[in-house]
Amino acid sequence: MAFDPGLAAVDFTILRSQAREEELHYLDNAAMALIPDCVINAMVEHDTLRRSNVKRGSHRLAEEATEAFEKARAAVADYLGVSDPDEVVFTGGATAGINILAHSLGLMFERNDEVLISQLEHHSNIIPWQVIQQRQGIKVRYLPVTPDGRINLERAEDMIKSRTRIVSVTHGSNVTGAITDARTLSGLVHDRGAFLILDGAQTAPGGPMDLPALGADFYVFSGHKVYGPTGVGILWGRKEILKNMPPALGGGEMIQDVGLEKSTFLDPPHRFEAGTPPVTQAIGLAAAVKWLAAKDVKGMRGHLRRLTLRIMEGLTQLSGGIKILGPETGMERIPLVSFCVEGLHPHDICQVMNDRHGVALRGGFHCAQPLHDFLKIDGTTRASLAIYNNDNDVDALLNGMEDCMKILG
Amino acid sequence: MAFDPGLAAVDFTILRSQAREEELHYLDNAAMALIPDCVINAMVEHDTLRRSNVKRGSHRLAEEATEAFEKARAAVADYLGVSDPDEVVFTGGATAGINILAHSLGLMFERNDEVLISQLEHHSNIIPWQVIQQRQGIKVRYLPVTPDGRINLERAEDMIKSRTRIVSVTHGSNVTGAITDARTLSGLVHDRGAFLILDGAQTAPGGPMDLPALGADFYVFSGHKVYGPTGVGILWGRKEILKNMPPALGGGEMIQDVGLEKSTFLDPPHRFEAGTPPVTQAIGLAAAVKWLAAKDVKGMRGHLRRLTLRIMEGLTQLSGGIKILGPETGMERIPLVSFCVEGLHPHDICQVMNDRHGVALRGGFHCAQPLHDFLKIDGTTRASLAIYNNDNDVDALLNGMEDCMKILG
Amino acid sequence: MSNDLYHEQIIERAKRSDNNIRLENPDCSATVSNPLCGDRITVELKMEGDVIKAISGPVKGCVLCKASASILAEIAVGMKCDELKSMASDLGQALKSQADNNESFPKAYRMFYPVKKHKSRHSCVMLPLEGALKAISECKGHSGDK
Amino acid sequence: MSNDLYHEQIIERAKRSDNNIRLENPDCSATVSNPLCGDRITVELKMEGDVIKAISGPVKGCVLCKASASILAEIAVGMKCDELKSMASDLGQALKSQADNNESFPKAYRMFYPVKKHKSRHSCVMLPLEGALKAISECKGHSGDK
Ligand SMILES: Cc1ncc(COP(=O)(O)O)c(C=O)c1O
Ligand SMILES: Cc1ncc(COP(=O)(O)O)c(C=O)c1O
Repeated sequence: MAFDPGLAAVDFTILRSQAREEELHYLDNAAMALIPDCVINAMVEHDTLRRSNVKRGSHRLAEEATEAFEKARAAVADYLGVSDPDEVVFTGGATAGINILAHSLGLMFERNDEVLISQLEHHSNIIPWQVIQQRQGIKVRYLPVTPDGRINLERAEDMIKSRTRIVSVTHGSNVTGAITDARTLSGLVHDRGAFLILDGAQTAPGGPMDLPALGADFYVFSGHKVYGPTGVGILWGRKEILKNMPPALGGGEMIQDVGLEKSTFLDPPHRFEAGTPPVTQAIGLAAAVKWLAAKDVKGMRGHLRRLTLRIMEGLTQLSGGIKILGPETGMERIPLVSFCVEGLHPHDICQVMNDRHGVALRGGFHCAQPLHDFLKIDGTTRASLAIYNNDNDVDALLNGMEDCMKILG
Repeated sequence: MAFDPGLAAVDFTILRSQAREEELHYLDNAAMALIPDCVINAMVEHDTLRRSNVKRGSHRLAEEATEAFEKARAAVADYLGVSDPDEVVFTGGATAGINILAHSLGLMFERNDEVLISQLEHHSNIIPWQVIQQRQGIKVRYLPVTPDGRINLERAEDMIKSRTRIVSVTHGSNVTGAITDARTLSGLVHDRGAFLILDGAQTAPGGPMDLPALGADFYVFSGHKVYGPTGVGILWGRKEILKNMPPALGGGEMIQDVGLEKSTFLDPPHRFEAGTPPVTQAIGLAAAVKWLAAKDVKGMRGHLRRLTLRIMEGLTQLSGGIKILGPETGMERIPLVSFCVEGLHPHDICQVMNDRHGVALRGGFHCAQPLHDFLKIDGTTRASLAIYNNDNDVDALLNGMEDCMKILG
Repeated sequence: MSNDLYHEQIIERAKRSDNNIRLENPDCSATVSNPLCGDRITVELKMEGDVIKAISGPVKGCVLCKASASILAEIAVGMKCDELKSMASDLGQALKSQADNNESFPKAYRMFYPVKKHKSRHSCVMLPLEGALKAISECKGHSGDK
Repeated sequence: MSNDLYHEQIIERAKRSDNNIRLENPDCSATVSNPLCGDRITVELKMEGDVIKAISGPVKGCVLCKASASILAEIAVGMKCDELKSMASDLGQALKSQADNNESFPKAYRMFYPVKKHKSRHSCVMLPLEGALKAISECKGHSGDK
């Protein structure tokens, strides 16, 4: 039986006809996915029944809240295919996760150490390293990008040097849709004794995974892109490494002993969770990944592959010169398509698509300016898919684009 | 007419009898306040109607979400009595706010610069500075505490030196309840050309304020202590200072231009909001402060003062040697009371009070170990009040403590 | 139809604009950009004392930005710096105002009334004016008079 | 009543414990603490080969910790290191297990069955055993045999 996106759509108030007056073809999922009712309900339930601070159980609410919070950690570990929940750190989002890594690992760097990232990184995987570069005189270098928008792994072998401490790259590009071959890369990285960080913001929504099999040392993602709440994210790291990593952010609930001169810290994950964590949101995130894992994930993947292909083929057939970024039709990609239309500004396209066709797209640099500079383009328009999207949404996109090019062209 | 805490209590599902089977006297508000239904509803409404990423309006949902988010910023500015919403930065919490300050201001420090904090700080206002100290060779010094648990401001005059760049102290102590005379301190700090940071985690719940009148340069607090959601907090800073402060955390939505070598950043507040902010939680926080501001705040303050006094007097009258920390009866304090009982462990008190009396307290160091070291005590038990607490709760506390001392003593 | 953000008048105006004419030896120029959109516009001016004599420059931007630049190119010539400044400020105010009619808009810019509701697009309309003001301030900086 | 976390047997046991007797010239000792609670306990041991001959040390802790220390002081004497180790591991397992009876608890520790439900308090019960094991490992470290 074919995968039925309607079976997911019914879980979202916003997608049921009563919720909004006008039609909504939400194709901005790579920026933020919609959130299903059961995730909202899990948070409401927590806030109304077990609201309390965590990590210390001095009364019943606190104990229940702590238990719910730690269960959420275990649920995320499950989703990632990781056996030890203590490798799962709750953060404010993918960006917060990378910043924690940059600042913490930064404390272990020496002058002239190198961090290797790529030209297709999201700003969240560029700026934190530039901050450390400026502060400590390390060097940030960039793996080049292939013409079809993949990180050029053939260059990795000679760009990872003995001074390279960290290789930090996107696992799936939010612009080109390309997926990085983490297994191959992790081999090269570990041969040189460096650590591999994967930015999983765009791959985490793909369903339950076997993270250890990727060979990475760290993986970060955001709750709001996996049908979870805003305000929460995950930093996963290998226990042996986390154990030897000093914390860069300090506060309550992460200390062993605080002296006036010097303090000692708890073991991971608590060492990296300074202050009151996003308790309710962690519980929401757990509800989201459990919800997703219970769907027909294999069916979803096939469905999204098919819709992605329809978009790519449909756009190619429109007259007027649309250029699609990223891997060619048929190559593996995450379910998003970014494109340029000769002579049209992405914001104009988005506006007309919204106003006249109820299609929600995103236009601009998608927080990946170096990639756009490299490709010498001024911005792109992006359609990104999620579990509830259907052929109707693709029709609206393709018909809308035809109209759009007529009006603006 | 007297203030009626029942008029606040009805706003909380958890406090209405049906919600939990057993009695609940929630006196752990300094750790986390309960959350009223209208705040939960505001977040549910946002998530079901306007869920989208913010700061770029390429479609209707994104535009509506951005508007709601910026309105939330304005509501918080209103609550703080600040005229320019751009001085309000959304963070993950008070701890995140102080870390942002320590790391950002840290980039401007020179070796041997000094940061002055106090011995009654919460760990969240100690560890971040120790991290910078270790990394950059600055010096963290501690204002002493008076026997009645106040920061000894008489020592401030000679402890603030020409090398002092930052004075960062709690505005209201989460252990002793003492309130810091910010006006006086800010005069001394500014005379020396330093900046004053106030940790407002415990004072923000007191109702709408006139922040500029305090004379501080920065103020941080957490959403979950002002009846708002977890996962969000506020960093307020004076515009002129924020404008000249480099960001320490990087990511999307905070950049002007990203180059491979170097990047430039947006103006505040965006410069300090790297990555997708806690959108829904910001909207919840705004709903919370609006809810609180609409209450009879003056009445609430008087009511909480009276209950605090009843607790102090009631505990003093119990035989068995209870020692109350902090300013004497009648002196100004935030509505919380921490105490030691000779020979009894705080966790035992909390457990018995919970199991036998339905009273939720907190016991331990309250993330303020240096203070406890200074006072030479092994931990305290704390009762902390909020708008919905009433004489019943105080009776339960006092009767319970009598029982507790009988059983454990 | 004129309550649509992208109504015909604006789209036509944007299409008609030719934004690639460059001035020879401009007295001053400035480039401004909007990092959120990727709009980037260079404004070149020829001045005679306090009066704008010619204005041009390349615009890389959205329909709103192009239409706004096209209007500016048409009306700026002959304006005094102060007039331009106060017109820009009026337009900024009008975009932010709560009024539900277009009367507070400078006449030439009334077609932008529907942009009011779309805060994130205000900067697209304002960018050409900001560029012109920045160019003028460079001009004054160079000639030394304040 | 014995499903209460703080039932009479535990409270009485904690009250009865005298935790301030110090050993003279212990063979080894270790101090462990629980930062979340502020519990801190020093365990001093006298050993004869692999067998515990005497055990004592100051306990600053909650009722659970004190009661647990008092039981340990009573049963540890005469135990081999490995026996102590496996008893600690059994107790740890029993606290974590899903079973709804106390049979998996080491006999002497069955009174702690109600602690099972309170994860945050497990460490209070375990702390004295951890202190003893740490002391033993110091002992071995010093004497050189593994
Ligand atoms: C590839 C990639 N990395 C990182 C991020 C940052 O995620 P967040 O803004 O939730 O921190 C995003 C989201 O925009 C992304 O697409
Ligand atoms: C005085 C004080 N400062 C800072 C904090 C830290 O707040 P949060 O844990 O929400 O970041 C707290 C809360 O425990 C506090 O009481």
